[in-house]
Amino acid sequence: MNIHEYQAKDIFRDFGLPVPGGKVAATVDEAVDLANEYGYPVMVKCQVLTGGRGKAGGIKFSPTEDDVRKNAEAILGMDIKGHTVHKVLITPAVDIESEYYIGMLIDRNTKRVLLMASAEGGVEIEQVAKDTPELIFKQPIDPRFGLLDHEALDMGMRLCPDDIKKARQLASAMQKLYVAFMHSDASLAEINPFIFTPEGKGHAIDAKVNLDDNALFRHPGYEDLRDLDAEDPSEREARQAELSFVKLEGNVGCLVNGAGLAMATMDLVKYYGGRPANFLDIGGSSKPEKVVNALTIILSDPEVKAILFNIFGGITRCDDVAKGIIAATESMDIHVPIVVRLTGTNEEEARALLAETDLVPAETMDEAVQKANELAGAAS
Amino acid sequence: MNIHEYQAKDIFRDFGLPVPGGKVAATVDEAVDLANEYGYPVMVKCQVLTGGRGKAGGIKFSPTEDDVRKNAEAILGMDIKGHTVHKVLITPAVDIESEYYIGMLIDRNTKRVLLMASAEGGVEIEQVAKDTPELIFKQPIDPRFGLLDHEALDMGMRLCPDDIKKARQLASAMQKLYVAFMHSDASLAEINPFIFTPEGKGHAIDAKVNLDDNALFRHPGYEDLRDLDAEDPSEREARQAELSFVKLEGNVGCLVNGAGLAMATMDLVKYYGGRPANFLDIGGSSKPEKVVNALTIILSDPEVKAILFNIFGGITRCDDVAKGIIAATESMDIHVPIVVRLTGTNEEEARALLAETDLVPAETMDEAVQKANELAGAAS
Amino acid sequence: MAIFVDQNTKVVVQGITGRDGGFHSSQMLAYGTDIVAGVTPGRGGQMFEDKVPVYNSVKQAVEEKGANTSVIFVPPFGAAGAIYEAADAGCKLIVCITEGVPTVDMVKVMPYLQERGVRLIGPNCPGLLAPGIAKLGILPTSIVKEGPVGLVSRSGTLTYEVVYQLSAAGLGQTTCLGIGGDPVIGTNFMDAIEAFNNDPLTEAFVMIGEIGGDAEEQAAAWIQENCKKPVVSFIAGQTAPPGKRMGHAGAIVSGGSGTAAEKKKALEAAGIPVAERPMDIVPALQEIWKR
Amino acid sequence: MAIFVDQNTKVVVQGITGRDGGFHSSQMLAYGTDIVAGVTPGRGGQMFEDKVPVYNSVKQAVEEKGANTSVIFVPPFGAAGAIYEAADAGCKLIVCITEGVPTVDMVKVMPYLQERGVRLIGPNCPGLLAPGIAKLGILPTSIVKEGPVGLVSRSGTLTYEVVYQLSAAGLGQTTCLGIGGDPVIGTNFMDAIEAFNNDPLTEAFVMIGEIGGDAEEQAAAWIQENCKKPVVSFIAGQTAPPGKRMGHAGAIVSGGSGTAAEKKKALEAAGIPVAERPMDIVPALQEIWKR
Repeated sequence: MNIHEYQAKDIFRDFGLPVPGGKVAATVDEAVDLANEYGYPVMVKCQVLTGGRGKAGGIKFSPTEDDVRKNAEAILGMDIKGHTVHKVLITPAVDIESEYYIGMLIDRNTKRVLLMASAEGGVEIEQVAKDTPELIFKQPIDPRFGLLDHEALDMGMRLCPDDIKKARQLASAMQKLYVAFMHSDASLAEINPFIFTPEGKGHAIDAKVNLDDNALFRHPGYEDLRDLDAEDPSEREARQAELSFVKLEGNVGCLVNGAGLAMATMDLVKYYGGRPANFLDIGGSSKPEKVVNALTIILSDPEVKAILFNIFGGITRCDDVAKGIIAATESMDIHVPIVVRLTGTNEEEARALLAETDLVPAETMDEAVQKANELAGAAS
Repeated sequence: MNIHEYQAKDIFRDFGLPVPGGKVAATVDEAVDLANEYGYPVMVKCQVLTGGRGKAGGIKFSPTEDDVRKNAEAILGMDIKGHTVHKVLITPAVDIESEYYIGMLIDRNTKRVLLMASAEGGVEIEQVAKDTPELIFKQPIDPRFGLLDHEALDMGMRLCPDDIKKARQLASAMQKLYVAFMHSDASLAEINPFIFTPEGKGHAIDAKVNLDDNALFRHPGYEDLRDLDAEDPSEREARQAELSFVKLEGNVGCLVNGAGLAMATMDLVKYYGGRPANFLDIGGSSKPEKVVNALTIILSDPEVKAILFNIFGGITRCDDVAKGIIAATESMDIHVPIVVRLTGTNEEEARALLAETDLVPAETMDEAVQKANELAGAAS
Repeated sequence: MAIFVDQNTKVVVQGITGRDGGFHSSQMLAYGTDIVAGVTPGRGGQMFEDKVPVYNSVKQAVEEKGANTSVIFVPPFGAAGAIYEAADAGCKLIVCITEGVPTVDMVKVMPYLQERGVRLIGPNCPGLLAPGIAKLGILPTSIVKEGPVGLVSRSGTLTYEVVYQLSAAGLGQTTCLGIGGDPVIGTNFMDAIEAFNNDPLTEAFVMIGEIGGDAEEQAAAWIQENCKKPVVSFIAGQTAPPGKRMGHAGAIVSGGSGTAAEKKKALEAAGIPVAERPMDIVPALQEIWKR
Repeated sequence: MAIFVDQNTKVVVQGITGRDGGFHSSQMLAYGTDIVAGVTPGRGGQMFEDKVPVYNSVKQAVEEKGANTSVIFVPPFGAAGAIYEAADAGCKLIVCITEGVPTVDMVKVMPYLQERGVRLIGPNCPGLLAPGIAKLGILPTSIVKEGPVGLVSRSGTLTYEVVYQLSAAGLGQTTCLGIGGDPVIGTNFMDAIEAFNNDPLTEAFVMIGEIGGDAEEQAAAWIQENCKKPVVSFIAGQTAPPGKRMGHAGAIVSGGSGTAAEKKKALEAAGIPVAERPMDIVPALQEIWKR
């Protein structure tokens, strides 16, 4: 789950990171009130779940009330890479003398949290990683001992070789970020930039946190951080129905059991010249109500012209799955053709059942995909 | 640092342990107000830093307002093993179906935190350890992984073999207690008893925590937990002067450098038939102001009839130490004899300096102790 | 012979009295897997299907029945705890089927396993099926066949699809292994490939990858350097949009890396054919294997 | 020969630019200890007394000067961190002089040291002095003398008192070791005694204990079982009241255990004479040693 800058900053504050004050406003008047409360200059920062906000004009230095009013007016409602700005963060502006990058993520290879830091702060770290990877320093963290003082200080001194006080502030921020990462079950946590003022005081002036969806159950409060407005309505509905769903720009709706098979099905739709409308993993069970939910979500997209079921019946028998699909489709009013491919235990019995319906049976994945593509193409 | 039950319970609550509500009262009226707020029955529990409070009559079940009034009146001001009761804890009384002991301490041998638990709760655990040690189960905790689920549950099931729900509550309490222990830098943390109500709900109804003095620097708030009234005034003064001091019931005041030598000096006073008035480690430096502080504390005890300096000058030269002692004693008005034994580098020069004063020099520790004992005996 | 299991594999199922644990334990037993015990705290003393004793702890299962392998079907919040317990009790192979385990839990448990020399498969995986020897997990037995091909995959049903085609083409398997789709998993491609390479009965193998991470790239480099057996591969997720988690927690293209195209390129550069479609896997294997 | 140190001991002093660290580094250098480097983060590039280079990290000191032993003089809040750093950099012996280190810090650091095969002495200890070889810590060199007696103690100045008497009686020392008075220490009596027992030059040794814990009892049992060399002992704190910390964090009689009387009893039961007074230690040793 991605969360907004202001929410990530709240988490960072809880773990003692030096984050300047700041609150969000949903209207221009609220923005002005907050700015007057903090005093000038302030920053007006769009809160959208995407990068490159500054380049898109979503972050503005605002030295006066008029500037706040003007900038908040411009930014609220702005579209940034398909994300509409509903809220702006008002935060005191600080003088910047130098900028650093501090980030942590799960490293699959070491199976540890990896600390990454660079003196190239304030720019897109992916670009730094591509152009000058030698400027990013890395330290895998042993979960048994945490980020040790000397490991953090070593990183701090790589970033600030000539200023031990700054190096210590960076080290301390890294250690706090690690504690925040572990306690919040993050999958990514970044401060970009961590800045020093001309007086040498460090601040985390931007914050990015991705939370591990698998761990939300133990952070009941985090569910409130989810920005429902930022989600595609169909993805939201799928999430609430506990379906793994991603919306795409195509016309062949896909219902598949298993994430790998679902991706392979999308790939095959494309291979045969079609356009998948979605990724959807319907999981192990094919109970009618689950199928109904999945179909409802897929059919809410008017672009969808054909539907493709690709189910590998492993332990669940195919005839049972067929019965579930038939029951579900019969309970709904569906105007697009549905291709069903069922392979595995009792697949012939399943096809016999499908033969008595309007559903289009297919024997193989390739056949099913080709049929669905054809039907979708014909309808478009 | 020992803290009161109610303070320990506050810490436990912060870490999610199931602790019934409760607040302290310093007067009978406050006690009654609190009881009325909680509803009856309540417990009235003396808050003193010693064990055996129940046996001494300091803990009373109070089913009515009259009982609270009567019991609070009796308990406030009561003397329990030399501790005066200044506060009582008012806490809702819960029905007890069964009682358990859960405790943690630093185990010197494994160099780990040791979890100890027993189904013999609600009684003095030292007695259980002595009479039926097989009824206390132990689990050293690997600090790299914490108290793992299966370790805690195994302990829970040893205590409650026939009730998995209770076993799980005990296990959860143990895991929370461990987190509390580590985060608060405890040296001892006990729940005795952890009880179950007839409905099967677990509660920590007593709490004991000792905090590591060495770690207080990182818990600034804990300094407020110190009960200044419960300390001997001279020990408090010594603590504030950063001297390691323990008051005893004797007449030979001892100023020694080093804890081991200080204990050995006390032992030797006793060996020669005297009575040491205190333990005092004056530490490495013998600056006059530190000596003045130490002397002031020792002389505040009217029982002290002679003072014994036993200093082994290792790296600090004895003549420097002698100068410090002379400067300190000359700046004060002291009416008891002072024996000074200085051994180590430049000890002869030191004795030459002492010879010009009223201070009584001694060459060996034995000689010094015998002289001090004699002088104290003559004065008594 | 197979990888990771053999005739001495004695299984304890953690969560045997749960719905999924019970169902799949029956299936494993039906395939002849030597399940010697089940574990559900508080259920000690019961019998599962009148033949498998249930204990309160893995320790008891190990002490009383000699279990050396655990298969875990417990809910996500208890999965890491179950892994610690199995490792502490002395199991040397642990297969964790549970989906939805927090990643931080896996980060923490990993050194515990390394210290004790324990192999973990999963979590969030279908487990392992060594035809004719044992099934540890949820792979359907109806589609497998004894034979010389090894198969390792990050996926579930896509694996079944490929196994089905292998068996249909007369190519039986030494071991079918689903390593799981989470970011942090106990056994990765490299471990499986090394084991297949060392297994005398495995003559060729198939590697089914997907977007996210760079385990396929690493495996490719290792294979090029060390492996003489024929290998073919498939990568799912060419059409996945960046930044979106495709079901599996680990299946995500992030910061432009972990794409299917990159993986395909690395595999082909290492001389490993990458099938365009699942149905191309078997022909591709037959072609390079000449069998 | 001595225990724990030898001619190859190359010392890095952590906190060399501090008041205590600087003072005692001078003393160690004056005794001929091979201090090859100092460490104070942010002070890298300086020289200590014009002869010892100061680095920003122990790693640099190890890499550039071959340090294999660290002596730590840093404030309590940084002491555990300094121990981790020294161990991580490859030091195999660490002497932590710092007083007042939180016990929980020591509990956490201990497995880190065990994993890396590092010996820690202390914290809150005077360290080690091997007459004629090296001084690692703060023991006064003026009182020691080369010879055949080993000495291990939980105390500081009481140790000096006994060393002074040994030297005065013509009994020189192989090694004088103060292990520290905290509850959790890296090297305890058993470790020291085993080392003295194995050291061919140590012919007899003295063990100075105090109230708290049961390290003396364990040592007594070990000596009775394994040690043929003459040993005498002394226990401080017979008059200490229960429940009060006597200066050292570890010197406390709690729950009726850890008393001087118990320790004395255990030692005597193991055939180890326990001196009544410090001045009785040397005569007691001379008596059983017949020398």
